[in-house]
Amino acid sequence: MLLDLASNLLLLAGGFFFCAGTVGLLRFPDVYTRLHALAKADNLGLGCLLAGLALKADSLVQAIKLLAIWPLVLVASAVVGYAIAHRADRLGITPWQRDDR
Amino acid sequence: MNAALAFDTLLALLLLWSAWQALSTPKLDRAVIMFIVFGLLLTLVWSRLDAPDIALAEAALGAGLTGTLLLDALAAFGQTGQGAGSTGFMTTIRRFPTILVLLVLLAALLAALSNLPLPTVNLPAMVAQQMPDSGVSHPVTAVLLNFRGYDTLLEVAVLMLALLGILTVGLPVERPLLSRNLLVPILARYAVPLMTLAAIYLLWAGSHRPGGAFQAAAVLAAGVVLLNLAQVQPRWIPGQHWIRQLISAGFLLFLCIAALLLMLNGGLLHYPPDQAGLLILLIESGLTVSLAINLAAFYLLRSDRPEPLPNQEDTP
Amino acid sequence: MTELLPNPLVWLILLPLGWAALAFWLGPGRGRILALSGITLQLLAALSLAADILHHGTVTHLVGGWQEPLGILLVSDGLSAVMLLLTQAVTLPVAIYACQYLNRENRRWFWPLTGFLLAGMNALYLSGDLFNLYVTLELIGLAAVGLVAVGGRSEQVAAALRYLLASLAGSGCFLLGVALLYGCYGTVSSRLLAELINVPTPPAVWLAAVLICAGLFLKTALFPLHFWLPPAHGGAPAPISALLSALVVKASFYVLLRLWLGPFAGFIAPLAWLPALLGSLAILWGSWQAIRADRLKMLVAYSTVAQLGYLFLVFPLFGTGSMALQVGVLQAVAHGLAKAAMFLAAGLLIKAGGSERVAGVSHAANQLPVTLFAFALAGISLMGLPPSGGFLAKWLLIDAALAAGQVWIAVVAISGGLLASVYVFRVLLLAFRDTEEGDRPRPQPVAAGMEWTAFTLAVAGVGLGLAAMPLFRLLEGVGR
Amino acid sequence: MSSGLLFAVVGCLLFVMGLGGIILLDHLLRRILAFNLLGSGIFLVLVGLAQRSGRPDPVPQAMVLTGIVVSVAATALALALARRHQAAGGNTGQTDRTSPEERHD
Repeated sequence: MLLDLASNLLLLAGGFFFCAGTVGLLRFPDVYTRLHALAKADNLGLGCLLAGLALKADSLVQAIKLLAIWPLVLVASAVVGYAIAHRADRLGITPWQRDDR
Repeated sequence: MNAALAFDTLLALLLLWSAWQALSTPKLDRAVIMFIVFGLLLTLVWSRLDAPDIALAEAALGAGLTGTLLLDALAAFGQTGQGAGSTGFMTTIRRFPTILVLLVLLAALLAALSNLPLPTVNLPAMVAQQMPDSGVSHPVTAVLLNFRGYDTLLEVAVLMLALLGILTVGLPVERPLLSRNLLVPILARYAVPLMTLAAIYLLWAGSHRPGGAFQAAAVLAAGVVLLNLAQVQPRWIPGQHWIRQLISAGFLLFLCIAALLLMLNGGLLHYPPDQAGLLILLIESGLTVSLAINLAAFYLLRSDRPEPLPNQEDTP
Repeated sequence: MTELLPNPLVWLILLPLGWAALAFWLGPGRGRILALSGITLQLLAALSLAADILHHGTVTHLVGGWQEPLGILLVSDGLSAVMLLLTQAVTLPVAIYACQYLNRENRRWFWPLTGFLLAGMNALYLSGDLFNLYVTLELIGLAAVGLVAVGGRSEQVAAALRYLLASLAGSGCFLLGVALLYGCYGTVSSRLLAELINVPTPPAVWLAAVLICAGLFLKTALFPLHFWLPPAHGGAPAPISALLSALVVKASFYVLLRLWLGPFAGFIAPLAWLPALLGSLAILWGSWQAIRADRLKMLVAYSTVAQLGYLFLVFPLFGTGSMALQVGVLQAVAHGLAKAAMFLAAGLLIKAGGSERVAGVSHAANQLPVTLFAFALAGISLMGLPPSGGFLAKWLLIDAALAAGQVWIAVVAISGGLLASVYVFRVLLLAFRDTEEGDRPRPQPVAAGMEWTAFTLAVAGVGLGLAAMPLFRLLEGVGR
Repeated sequence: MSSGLLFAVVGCLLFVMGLGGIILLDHLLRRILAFNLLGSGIFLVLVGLAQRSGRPDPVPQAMVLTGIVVSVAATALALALARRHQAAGGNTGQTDRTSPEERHD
């Protein structure tokens, strides 16, 4: 009962963070800030989602498999985020500043 | 049930949208990205259709490897030929008959689907009935390597043929698109051992659950490509004999087992039920290595100069 | 012979796969001896299979020991035996010719590509399963594309690419048709489908048949879907052109014939005028393009477009009690032998004359009499002059068309023969013309062995007209 | 409507889109993309129709696995040919469109 409640709360939180990340992707002004939104919010959302699902899992092995996804995605998103930012920097895209609106 | 169908409809619309974008967006790089998005959405579709094996293959091959090859080609093409095609008035007129035929075809297809007789033969039931004699307990693997193993034999030959074609024309070497990324080697250091482990697991799991030689080979191939991106593994050149030899070895193993069974049992790929499981695992292990190298070679094998010919011909 | 080699039909598939993979293992330029001995063994296997069929009727083999529809059935009757014999019999002389003709660069991956091509064709002729047919079509398609690109010149790569896209679109249409059939009946076994499909035919099955036929028309280069053929067949090195023109296009035609007479027989007959009409246009258009072709090999390639048209003329004659099937197969075999000979001869004429243009053949009469004779003999078969195989095929076609009251088919067949004589004589007249010594490149010597392989094939094409009886005996009972 | 049938319909749309792309588009890379869409469409029809009653069917699933591998192989070959064509100075957009008759001389 309590487990179910916790799981549902985690799933909801995960959904919220994903939405926030997507809003950030759509509304933020430049590539660096968008990357920031994706890497932070979506990864947190994914973590919540996986934790929530792991609580619902039938067996311990299944729960561990679900949780093992997270570090893999974290590493991958760190590398990809760095790659995109690096490339953007090479192409001479300067980070957005509040005052040059 | 309704929620599921609503989700499927949304997925279907997204899939069609990404496909349309891949064909019609004016920028070539955007088109390739949209195609990769299409591949990922398609992976979701396959899992919605209860086809995890295809989902794995689509993610690894359809979206993954094909996407890599396309991005690589994009670097070579640059942005030449921007635009979805010249859309002058005369071209539109010339294309009109084709478009009309296509629309008629579409209408006919949809009409045909709306009024389809129920299948007469219940093949899934036959598969289920013969599963105990197939040597494995996962139906897709049973079809792929036992009931229709002959298709698989020919299909491996198709992969080798594609590589032969590539070797024939050679793949020009261009300056790599990627600038040196410090994090990729670190990723590779952790990911490649894990990927190897995952490949072995997939190969072993194939006998009783989704997985098998093709998925395992795709993961291994992706690992090799990652090593190349991390600048650990240099590009392959056609003169490296082991590449060719390993690729043909896996295929020849399959062929030898087929020929031996033919001579002993009098039937092509006719496994004795007791040894079927073992033989299938043996074939799949050989195929995994062969296919992995073959798939990786699509990306890695580069040369401006074709493979040097031997000095002597194989004349007696 | 059956005792020496049990299951010849399976070995016809395994042997080329084996030597192709071994040749790939050995490396670039290797595998000639493997290939030649492999093809010889395949020829023996095909002969033994044909003998089996003559004595015992249709031969089948359950792959994996599984019954249809679970497993795949390999099946061989007279029709597939004829095609298998043609395939091995044409490949052997072409392979011998290729040993001398291809330079080292072009020979790099020739043997493994040819081996896989042969495996694909043999597997196709033996397959009784529609999805398996799709895999064999892809095998043939990719092998053929690789062979077209063997030369590596820019226009060859372009031709290969165009060929590949056309071939993929064709097999895509085919596979969608197969998918629809599976959706309707739950099986892809050709034999079961033939039993299951009955009238009234559901629209999905009609559509499947149309898609499959359209895909196969594209792969057989039926006018107006022939656009990919001339650059591919005309641009490749001569022995490869010979394989592609004589054999590869026949494979998809065979599938069409099988399906037309098998699963689709019950309902598709009212559409038979369409392939015949397109075939007639192909004869006229292809011949016209051959007459005005500038390069010798393009002339021969357009002649293929025209001669393929004849294959489609027989479709309205099925079911009229005539020898329509025999006529179609005889035409396929006669064209296979004659066209292989003609491409091989053309390759030598080009090599000797040093020019790809039709005009480059002048003086050939003095220089390469055997080759020119082979070219002329092949031309006789294409024109349909007695006693060649082409003559017999065209004669029987006209006979059957008149018996069925389809006079227009007879008219097209006769005018096609006349047009063929125009482009063949155009080459022959030039070859006998004397030009000034100074205005042409120095003649290159050509090995005699190559001349004689071309000559053998040409003689076989002519001799077929005298020895067609065994072929007809094999075809007895097919499609009934 | 089952999701099998739904995706079969999507497959038909993708097939027509892909076929149109192969015929009508100019750029080689896009035509290769179109071929992949066409292939995916066929695979969806194959599995979707067979599973329209909602029951998984391993036979078309295995066929699609075969098909995906074949289409990856074909794509790799097509890309290699296209790149060689481009490296040889061929125009990726237009050369492929001229009629054979114009290109011989």
